[in-house]
Amino acid sequence: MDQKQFEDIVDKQNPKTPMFTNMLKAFLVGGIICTIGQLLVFFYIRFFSFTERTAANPTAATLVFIAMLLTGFGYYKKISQFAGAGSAVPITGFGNSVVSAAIEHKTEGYVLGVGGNMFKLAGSVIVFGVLSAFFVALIKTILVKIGVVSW
Amino acid sequence: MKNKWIVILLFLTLGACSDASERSVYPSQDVELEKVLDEQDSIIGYKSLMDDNTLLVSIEIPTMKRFSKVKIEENIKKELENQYPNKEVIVIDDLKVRWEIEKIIEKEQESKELTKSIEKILALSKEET
Amino acid sequence: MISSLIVAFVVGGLICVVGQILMDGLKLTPAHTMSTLVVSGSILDGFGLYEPLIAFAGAGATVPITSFGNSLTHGALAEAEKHGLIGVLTGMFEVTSSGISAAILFGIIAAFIFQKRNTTY
Amino acid sequence: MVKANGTIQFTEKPSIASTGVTVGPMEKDSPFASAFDEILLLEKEKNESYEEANTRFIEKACAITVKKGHEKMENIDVFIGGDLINQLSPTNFAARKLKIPYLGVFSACASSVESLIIGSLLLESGKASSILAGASSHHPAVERQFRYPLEYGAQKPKTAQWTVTAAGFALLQKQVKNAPIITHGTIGRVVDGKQANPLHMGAAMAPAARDTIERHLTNTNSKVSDFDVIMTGDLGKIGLNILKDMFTDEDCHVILQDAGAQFYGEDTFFNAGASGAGCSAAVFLSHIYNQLQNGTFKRVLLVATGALLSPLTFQQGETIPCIAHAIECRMEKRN
Repeated sequence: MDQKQFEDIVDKQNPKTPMFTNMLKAFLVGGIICTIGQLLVFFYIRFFSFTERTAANPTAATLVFIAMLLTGFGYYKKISQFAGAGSAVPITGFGNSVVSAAIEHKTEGYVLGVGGNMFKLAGSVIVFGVLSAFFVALIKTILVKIGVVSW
Repeated sequence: MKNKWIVILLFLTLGACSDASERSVYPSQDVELEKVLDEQDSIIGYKSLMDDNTLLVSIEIPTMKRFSKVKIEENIKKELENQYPNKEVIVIDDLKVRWEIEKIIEKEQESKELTKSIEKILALSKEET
Repeated sequence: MISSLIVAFVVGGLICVVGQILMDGLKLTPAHTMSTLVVSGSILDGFGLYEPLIAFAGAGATVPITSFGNSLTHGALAEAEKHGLIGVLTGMFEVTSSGISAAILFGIIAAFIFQKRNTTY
Repeated sequence: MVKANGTIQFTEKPSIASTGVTVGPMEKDSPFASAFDEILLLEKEKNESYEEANTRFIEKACAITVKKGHEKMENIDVFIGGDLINQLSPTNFAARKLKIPYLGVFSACASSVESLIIGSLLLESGKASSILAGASSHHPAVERQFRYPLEYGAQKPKTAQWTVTAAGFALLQKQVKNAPIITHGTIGRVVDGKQANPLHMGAAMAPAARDTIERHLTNTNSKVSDFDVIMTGDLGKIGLNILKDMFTDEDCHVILQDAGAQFYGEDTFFNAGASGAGCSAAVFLSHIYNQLQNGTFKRVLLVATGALLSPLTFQQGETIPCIAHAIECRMEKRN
């Protein structure tokens, strides 16, 4: 029983992940969350002084609030077991990762536990967002200075 | 429990706005402006306000053409600037601006009040965050 | 009005499908998938492709995490236009702050409010 | 031919006088539920951390074991236990309350059989007369340490296994009448099947289980068909199929079983089945123990499998090395 034989057995026994149904579910749930986001955009435009461009900010905050409620009452992990990326990609997924880490480390105290671990999952999103934004903006600014590209 | 709240919200927002592709110019004696705006094939509706030194036009771009929203706004702005050289022309495709202009048209505001509300809308549209 | 909802549904769904492909196809962990999407959001903004997508899809493009990368880059570029290279640093969080501050605020509030739960089905 | 000893024959007949198994709320629908001693309906009380809850499970299981064995806690010579939490803190805090000499053991989900082997060795050496040995695991406490926070929405693949909330302990004494006897113990070797996916433990642990079973068979020159059942700890449904494929002759596929695969029955909520030290401890020391006592099984081989990864080694890009300890139990004819 060498390594090659063992790996063939493992591949044979591995259940194939249902790619298509997962993608369909992710599409549905992701679509629904974005539609709710669009409704919130209309809501903020209608009742508050936000334009289409700036309405995205309060919408993001509201969706994170909804994610907090769903996470706190334990529904979010059920949704994401069904939806997968559909519930992780929208901003609610980001909110869920922060809220779940915060609730999780409550027993270790608020400063060390919650404070220290809150961005355990979401931190990489912010770090790589800033890093990529910096390089993209840097490269584009230099290109514009050389005159290759326009703003 | 949760989706009841969403359904209410859905009706709320849909009911609030009036028919989408309306065309209106205020104060309405400027036929020329209407002619220019009707020629534009890339928009399906417009609402505009004009006072002595600014011309504010809110346009409505059909969904499929919204990718080139910025280009369409610039073309119409250029065209209107030739038409009204002494006026500051602003062309925006924004739901909020359109609804605000609708309100102003309904209230038939006159000169001084009209200018103040136009300033308010312009300040609103400049906001970034 | 209705068309914006449909477009938001479709575009939002498609971005989530991309996320699902990254997770299932390339066997990436959720954290890797999210970071990849944020980086691709900011690269798209570098090419000026993301803003038209937001104009077209509305919340369909601003709700997914790719819009976080986009708004970071957008803020940096806007500031860089005014102040040159330094603007890249100063403008970074100019446009986007509500997502993160909301997450932090609601995270700590949740830690106060919610009790850790017993697992259920 | 695998030449490596590691199999110990116990001549002093260390036997399992009594056992105590406590499980959590999610385990009440398990096919083995009738065999469990107590089902605690709350994984965690009001202001109790998950680790403290794990301690509570251990204390209760030990109390039941000692009571069923008609012993008093002070008479127990050594308490041997283990769990999956960092530095065995739940078992340490349980030992603090039991106030008897304590040996903490860790080999991930194989700790249950490891503590039984060490207990038998102590009895064999004649230096102790009654031992309390076993292991436990606690789903929320393990989940937050090894994988993600509990409420985090990560989609579990089909190969993922559900850590059991359970504690299983046994009272080991010499030559107890009408009690199953531990005749042999095989200490496992660390085997690395070059598997790196922490959500597919079955594949990682299968080679270790096979290595220990084969060594046990050659060292005791017996065949698979000599046993009523060879039950592995927590390979899960997929891991069990992999193990069966590694044993070429078909007839042994009936004898090869897995506690994790059967623990939650056919409920797809648990994907590939159960895992955790509590899974092997609970099933071996309740279901199998009863079958031995009522004579259905005469000779069984219990192989607890453990994956020796840590949250850090996974992030450092390491593969998952695994180990499997085994004990052979026999039930002599009633005399």
